[in-house]
Amino acid sequence: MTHSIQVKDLSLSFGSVSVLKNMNIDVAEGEFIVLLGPSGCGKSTLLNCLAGLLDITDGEIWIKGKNVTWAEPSERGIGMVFQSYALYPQMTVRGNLSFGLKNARMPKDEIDKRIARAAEILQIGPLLDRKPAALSGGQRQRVAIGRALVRDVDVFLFDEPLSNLDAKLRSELRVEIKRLHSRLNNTMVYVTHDQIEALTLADRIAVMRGGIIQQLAAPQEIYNRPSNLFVAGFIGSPSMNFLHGATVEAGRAFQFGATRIDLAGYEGGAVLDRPKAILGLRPEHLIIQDKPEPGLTIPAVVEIDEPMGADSLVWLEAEGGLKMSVRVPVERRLAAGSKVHLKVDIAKASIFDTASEQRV
Amino acid sequence: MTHSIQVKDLSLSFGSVSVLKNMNIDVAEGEFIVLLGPSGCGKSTLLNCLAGLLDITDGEIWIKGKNVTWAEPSERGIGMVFQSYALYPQMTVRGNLSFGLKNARMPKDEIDKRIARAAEILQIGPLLDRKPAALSGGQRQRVAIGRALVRDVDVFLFDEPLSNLDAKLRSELRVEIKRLHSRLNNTMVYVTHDQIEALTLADRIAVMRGGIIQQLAAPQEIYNRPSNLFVAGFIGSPSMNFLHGATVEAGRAFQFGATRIDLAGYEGGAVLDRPKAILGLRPEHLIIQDKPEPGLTIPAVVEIDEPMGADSLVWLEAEGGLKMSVRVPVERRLAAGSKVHLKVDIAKASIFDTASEQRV
Amino acid sequence: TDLEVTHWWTSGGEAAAVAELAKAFDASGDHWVDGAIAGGGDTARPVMIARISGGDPMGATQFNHGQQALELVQAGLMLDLTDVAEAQKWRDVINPISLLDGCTIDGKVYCAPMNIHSPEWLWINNKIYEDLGIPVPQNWTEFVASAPQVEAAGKIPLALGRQAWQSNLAFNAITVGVGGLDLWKKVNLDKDMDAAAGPEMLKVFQAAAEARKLAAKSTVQDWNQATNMVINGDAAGQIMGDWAQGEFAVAGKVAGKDYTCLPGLGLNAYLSTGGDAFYFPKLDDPDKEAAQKRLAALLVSPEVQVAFNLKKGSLPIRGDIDMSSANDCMKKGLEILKSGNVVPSGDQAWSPDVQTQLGDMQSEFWSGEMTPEDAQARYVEILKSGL
Amino acid sequence: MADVSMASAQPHSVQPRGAKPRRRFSGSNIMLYGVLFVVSVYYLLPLWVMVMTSLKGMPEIRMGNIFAPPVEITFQPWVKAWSEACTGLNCDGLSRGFWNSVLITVPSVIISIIVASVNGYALVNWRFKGSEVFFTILIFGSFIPYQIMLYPIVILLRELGIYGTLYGLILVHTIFGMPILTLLFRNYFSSLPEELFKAARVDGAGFWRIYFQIMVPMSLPIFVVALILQITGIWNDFLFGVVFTKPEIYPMTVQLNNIVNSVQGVKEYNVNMAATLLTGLVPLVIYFVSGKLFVRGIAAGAVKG
Amino acid sequence: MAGKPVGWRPFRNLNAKIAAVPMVLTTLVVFVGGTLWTVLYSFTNSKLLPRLEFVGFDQYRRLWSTDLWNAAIWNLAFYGVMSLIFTISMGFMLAVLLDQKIRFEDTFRTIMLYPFALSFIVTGLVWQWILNPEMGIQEVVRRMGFESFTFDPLHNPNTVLYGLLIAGLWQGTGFTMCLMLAGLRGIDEDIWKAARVDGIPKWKTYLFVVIPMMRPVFITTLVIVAAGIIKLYDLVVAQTSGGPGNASQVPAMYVYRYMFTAQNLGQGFAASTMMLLSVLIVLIPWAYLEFGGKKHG
Ligand SMILES: Nc1ncnc2c1ncn2[C@@H]1O[C@H](COP(=O)(O)OP(=O)(O)OP(=O)(O)O)[C@@H](O)[C@H]1O
Ligand SMILES: Nc1ncnc2c1ncn2[C@@H]1O[C@H](COP(=O)(O)OP(=O)(O)OP(=O)(O)O)[C@@H](O)[C@H]1O
Ligand SMILES: [Mg+2]
Ligand SMILES: [Mg+2]
Repeated sequence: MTHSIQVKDLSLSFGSVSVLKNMNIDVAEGEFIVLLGPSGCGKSTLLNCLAGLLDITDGEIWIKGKNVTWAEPSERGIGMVFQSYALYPQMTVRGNLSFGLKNARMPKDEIDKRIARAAEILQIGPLLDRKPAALSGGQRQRVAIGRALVRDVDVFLFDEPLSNLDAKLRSELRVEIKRLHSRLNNTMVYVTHDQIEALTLADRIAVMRGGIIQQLAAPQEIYNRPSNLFVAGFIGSPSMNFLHGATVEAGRAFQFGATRIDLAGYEGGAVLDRPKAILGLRPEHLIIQDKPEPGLTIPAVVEIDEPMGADSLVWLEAEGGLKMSVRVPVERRLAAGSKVHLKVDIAKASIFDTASEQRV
Repeated sequence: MTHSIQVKDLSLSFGSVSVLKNMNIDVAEGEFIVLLGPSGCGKSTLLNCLAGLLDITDGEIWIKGKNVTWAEPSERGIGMVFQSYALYPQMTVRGNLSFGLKNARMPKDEIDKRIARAAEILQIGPLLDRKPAALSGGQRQRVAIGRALVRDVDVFLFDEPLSNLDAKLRSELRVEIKRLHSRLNNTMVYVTHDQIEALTLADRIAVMRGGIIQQLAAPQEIYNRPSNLFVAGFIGSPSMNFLHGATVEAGRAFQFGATRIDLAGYEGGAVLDRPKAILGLRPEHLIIQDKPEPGLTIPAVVEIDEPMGADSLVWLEAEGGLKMSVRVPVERRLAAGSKVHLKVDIAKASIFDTASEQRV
Repeated sequence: TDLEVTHWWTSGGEAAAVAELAKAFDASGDHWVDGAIAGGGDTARPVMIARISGGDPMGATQFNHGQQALELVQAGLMLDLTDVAEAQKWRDVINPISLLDGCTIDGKVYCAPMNIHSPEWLWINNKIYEDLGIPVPQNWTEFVASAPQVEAAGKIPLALGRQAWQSNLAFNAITVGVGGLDLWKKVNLDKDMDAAAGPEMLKVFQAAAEARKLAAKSTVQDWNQATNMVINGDAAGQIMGDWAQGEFAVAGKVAGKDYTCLPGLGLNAYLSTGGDAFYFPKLDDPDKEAAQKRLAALLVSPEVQVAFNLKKGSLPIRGDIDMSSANDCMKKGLEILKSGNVVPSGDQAWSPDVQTQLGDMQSEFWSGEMTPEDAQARYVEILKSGL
Repeated sequence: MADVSMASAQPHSVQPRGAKPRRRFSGSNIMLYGVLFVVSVYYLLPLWVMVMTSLKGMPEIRMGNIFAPPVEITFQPWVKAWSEACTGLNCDGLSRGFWNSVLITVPSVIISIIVASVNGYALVNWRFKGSEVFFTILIFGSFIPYQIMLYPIVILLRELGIYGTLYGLILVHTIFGMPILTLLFRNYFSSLPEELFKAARVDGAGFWRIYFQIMVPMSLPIFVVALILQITGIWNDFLFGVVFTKPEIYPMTVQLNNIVNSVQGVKEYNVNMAATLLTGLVPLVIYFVSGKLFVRGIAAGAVKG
Repeated sequence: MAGKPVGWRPFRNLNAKIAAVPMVLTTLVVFVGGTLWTVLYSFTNSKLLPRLEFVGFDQYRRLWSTDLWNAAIWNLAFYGVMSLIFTISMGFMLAVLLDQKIRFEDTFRTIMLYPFALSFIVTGLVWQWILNPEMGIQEVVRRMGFESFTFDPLHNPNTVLYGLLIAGLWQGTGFTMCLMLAGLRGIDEDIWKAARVDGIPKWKTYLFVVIPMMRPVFITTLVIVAAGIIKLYDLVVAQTSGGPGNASQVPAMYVYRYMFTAQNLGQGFAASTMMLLSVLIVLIPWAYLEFGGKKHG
């Protein structure tokens, strides 16, 4: 595996505010990395550092085996797609695509060839002589990608390229980007705060928080084995249900109020006895049933159910007023106030240490 | 059932542009109606007409049995919550809540009582002396609701109250609004273009397009029996799969390229033979299997699969280059290029006439 | 050679007089580039000084001689005209000689005096008095006495332009007229502050306060607008310098018949003489320098003096020329000059700083309600600051 | 209104239906337009006076009131103001000043706008250490009364050897136009999406290329505002025009002052008014023509949270 | 250039630095240099030409004991306060009027804005004529039969400042109105709707909701207007020349007068330094509000 991007000990501060803290990331050739995190966690900042649009405070950035820490953006072999697309409004699509090439004094026929190729890949041939104002959101997005494409770069950087679009278009373009990636096989770094995008697109997801990478792993790994409480809570909608309790019996059971849940079959490290621990259960890993099974179910009362088309979300209240959500098929309607029992699939659960917030 | 809101033959034009066309809606007391539709279809316009913020061109509006067509907004017994919340920025929360009441010369202790009640319902007691700038998005939203609440109105109007928030907060507040509704039991009219909101909140959804109501029905009805092609395509994410073909054999089968699908069990009207018809299949109503079953399956090739946490979306290409999507459990991984067969659940399918676009 | 000449002579009579200068200069093959700046000396001088000290000097420029250009000379920015003065024997022809002394610094001559301003004149419209059927006043006292009747006829007794220097001028005229020459000399030449604070001076202030009442309804700004009020018969009289005569002349009025002029306000036939002079900034160009000297010589020459002063209505700086064509008023002035009843003007006695402060104070006095006592106290204070 | 219809006591009460009836001449409307009319009179009065007076002959001015329209229209005052009025010996009216003003205004406007826009651009997109400090000082500079700077500028120009030349005046206008223009451009450029700038940098465009090819084409409104402000400002300037020039290059305002203040005999109000109008004509025309763009640009550049 | 970053790299973005040279030079040489120069020489007894003969605070002592200066300061203070109050309130009210979805908005706006295109010289002259009792408003009203009508603000020391105000407002309110209008248009439509639903009358909405929301616009306007007031000069020169007496003298005139007419540069510099000080008094709180609190993007 060759490294496409290496970030070594990268730090960045704005004045006294430290925004990125000692980051290390290796991105393999052709990999699709998604940077995911809440607003203000430094995703765009990191991307801008990679692009050379921000001067870093410390560390090194290598792209394709070259140290580009101090290189100009245009010399790094990267292309960038922005949230607002940042198309030059006064130029036609062709002008937008050729602007960078002309700057590099590329011969005219080579420019034409590249534009033709990009137009073909992105199917924007008929739009070449329009101005951005005359394009739809999706078309603009394609032109923005095209601008990176014609420059024949090794690395594509995307900064929330879909977040300005409505839900429908977003899901369509998501698929298109995925297709493009499988076709071009470029390295892509993609910033988003939409977890569906992250989960569907990424080879690996880097979950960030406060300028620090919390977990960098494949989507399913992150979804199923979040390395800490933050990642667990951040990924998944609705959020994972967190039960605050303790692990007892030398780590063989989880005690939550009057309920005790067997931990046999838990996939993780040594659980041990912890006076304060958190059991995390995703809504789709709970099954609603009428009968209790000791050590396997949690009693709860139905509050509201939310049908969402394909499935339905049931909100319940468990012991101690804890709100929990469970995903059920849409056909299953539950009356508010009915008493039920939630069966836990312990193999898909996560246990966190309350103090360190790390998964055990 | 008493009528809370009646809209009779309502039309509205801006100059020569007709935005709302001859609308008729009856809303029952305590009902939660969601207006759903693409941008620019007239949702906000309709809401503003109900609120008295726009003068209608023709028709009548009745609220609580009174003709309020010409009444001032403040006299209609409505409260409104805006997308941007429109809180008065320089007043404290208490000031925001009491401004309208003071203006109506309500006695001081009555004002205090109402604010206390609203604060209790919305749990904003500790925020009463803060200014809006010092509140989080969710808190602002509650204050905006509170402003309607203290006025003790019969009808709440919401104009995309959640669309400025991030996904996480949105889903939390959605549940809160639902709880509020079940507690207050007011009539609510809620504008959104987010179908999840519509599906989860509404007692009935009015799907609008170009100033005309396409379908006004309960969410499951709209989801499962969309009255026309537009509603079918608009609701559901990813979109319903549409197969363009013909109904044959006196309406007993659907012919799509070389594939023929049995229509036995279809829930709808008389299918008849139509040379041009469309079969609509939701992604979760298809099952991927290896073996064909004549009359029941559609052959297809896997293109991409998108794991989305709880489940996975598989994109396939069927006969004639038709892109289709199928929802599968996330554990099921399918290699790109593998040939599969999609089993149709015809009881949950919809057939549309190509010309009229109506469901048959 | 082109020479740019800046000055603030823009009223009708003045402009006609300047035309004479230009004509004479152009006749010698040079070219007079006129750089008139309207709005009076207070507006024009800053521009001139800024240009000279800014390194873009004009060929020649008007100043009131005295201390206005002193520092420019001291800074070596002005051309030394001593050779011209000697060649033309200025010391012999210029009368009164104090005019040339005003141009002389450390024994060198730096300016060419142009004319004599004698500010202390009272100008009276005869027709008003004829209409009223009373004799035309022959001095300030009579003028004041007749004022109530003038007022009763709906006329303004005394026209006064509302600019600081005009108030100052009126006050000085009253000083010489009412207070007398000795008082004037004591205060302004000997700088005797006791005299300035004394009872005689107070009388002057009281007289000025009286004059203030007469001028209360006069609201014009420019001096020539005030003169016009007299010419048109809106006002009975005006205290103004000899240059006012140019306006009467332009309006076609005849001295003695249509209007009366009373030097020294008719009380003391003395004139304080200041005047205009031309200074020549140093230009690093021998051609221009030669032209500057030609102009300097020309300005003092008898022909030009006659032509210029007849048009402007001011008095010439040399006593050896024929002014027979001068009118009544000018002749009065010439006589006083001949008799030697002259004193140098305030421009020569006090620095511009003091002059400005006096002007500010006077304009406040003339338009406000300041008592003569207060005014005198302020007056003394200002003079002291200039000692 | 609704109540009226509810109370069916009224014989021909109709159900409210359709558009709410509006009276065309409601009390508030009469108030509104009344106030606007009065205000307009206040604003238009001086213009009316100027135009009317400039079209009258002197006798009529002496007789009539300044607000009355002329009985007999004469364009003589305009002719005189333009080409005959005298200052000292120069009797070519405003015409000379007009061309001087053009000569002064055109280069001054162009240069000051170029300098200020490049500055604003550098301040927004190419921040360097201390740039904010300089900017703050510059803003302070815009509030310094000109009189304070007058003498130092005289010295500066003298040392540069351009005192009394057109260059000197252009420099002065550029310097004093810089603060407010830079502020305008800075605010405007910072309202443009920063991503565009970043995109251009990724595309390999340098400082000047981004400025000319990306920024300038997108900044028409603010250039219009700057243009209007500078043209009127420089055209109307009196102080610098009189202090830093000489008679050959006196701008029109100085010429106007000379004409108005060179009273020869009676004040010729008609000529003065004509001269005043002529002097104000250029900025007035510019405002009337591009006022709308100006307002829009102000909204984009000046009023920013 | 590889490896660890070095803090200061003078040649990075060289073009940007070159482009900033005019600004840096202007600020350093003209604004900072010129100001320091003026302050320095205010401690000398320079007369016609600047001379470094220091006299300590003499010039300031004399300045503050001069009636004219004190009068000028008071005149300016009075004019300034009135002008601020009226420019801003009138500007706002006009903007509100224009914001009522009226017909001919463009026309009215142009009418209000055009005086801004005219110089103070022109403004001063025109209003001098209109207010002139012999031919202006007074005369016209008298001719209509009100013989005893008196309206002669410019020649009465007690009213002359109002005369200036009439002209100053005429020239400046249009621009203020534009700024205010831009501010009004920037206010969220929904706020208006919310107030209507709350049943708040329009005037109350303006007073209690809109005006507080427009604080930044008011501050910007305040600073622009205040800066203009301190510079007030041309208008006075053209309209009253500081008269009658010294009733409409302003500091800028004092500075000009003493620097050039009185040939007492030291005094003029001292006066201008005091003006600068007053500018700082206006500006520093503003700069603190603008730049101190939040960082500008
Ligand atoms: N120029 C700057 N000066 C100071 N702080 C900055 C600057 N740019 C960004 N920051 C801060 O750095 C942090 C990270 O910002 P960044 O834009 O990278 O967040 P983000 O993760 O992209 O958020 P979002 O999802 O909202 O785009 C934020 O707290 C922001 O306030
Ligand atoms: N004041 C107006 N004048 C003219 N046309 C208007 C006006 N307000 C709205 N429209 C038009 O009316 C149509 C409906 O607008 P409306 O705001 O109701 O849409 P919407 O459904 O709320 O859309 P969105 O989801 O974007 O809020 C749009 O086409 C819009 O352009
Ligand atoms: Mg970001
Ligand atoms: Mg809307």
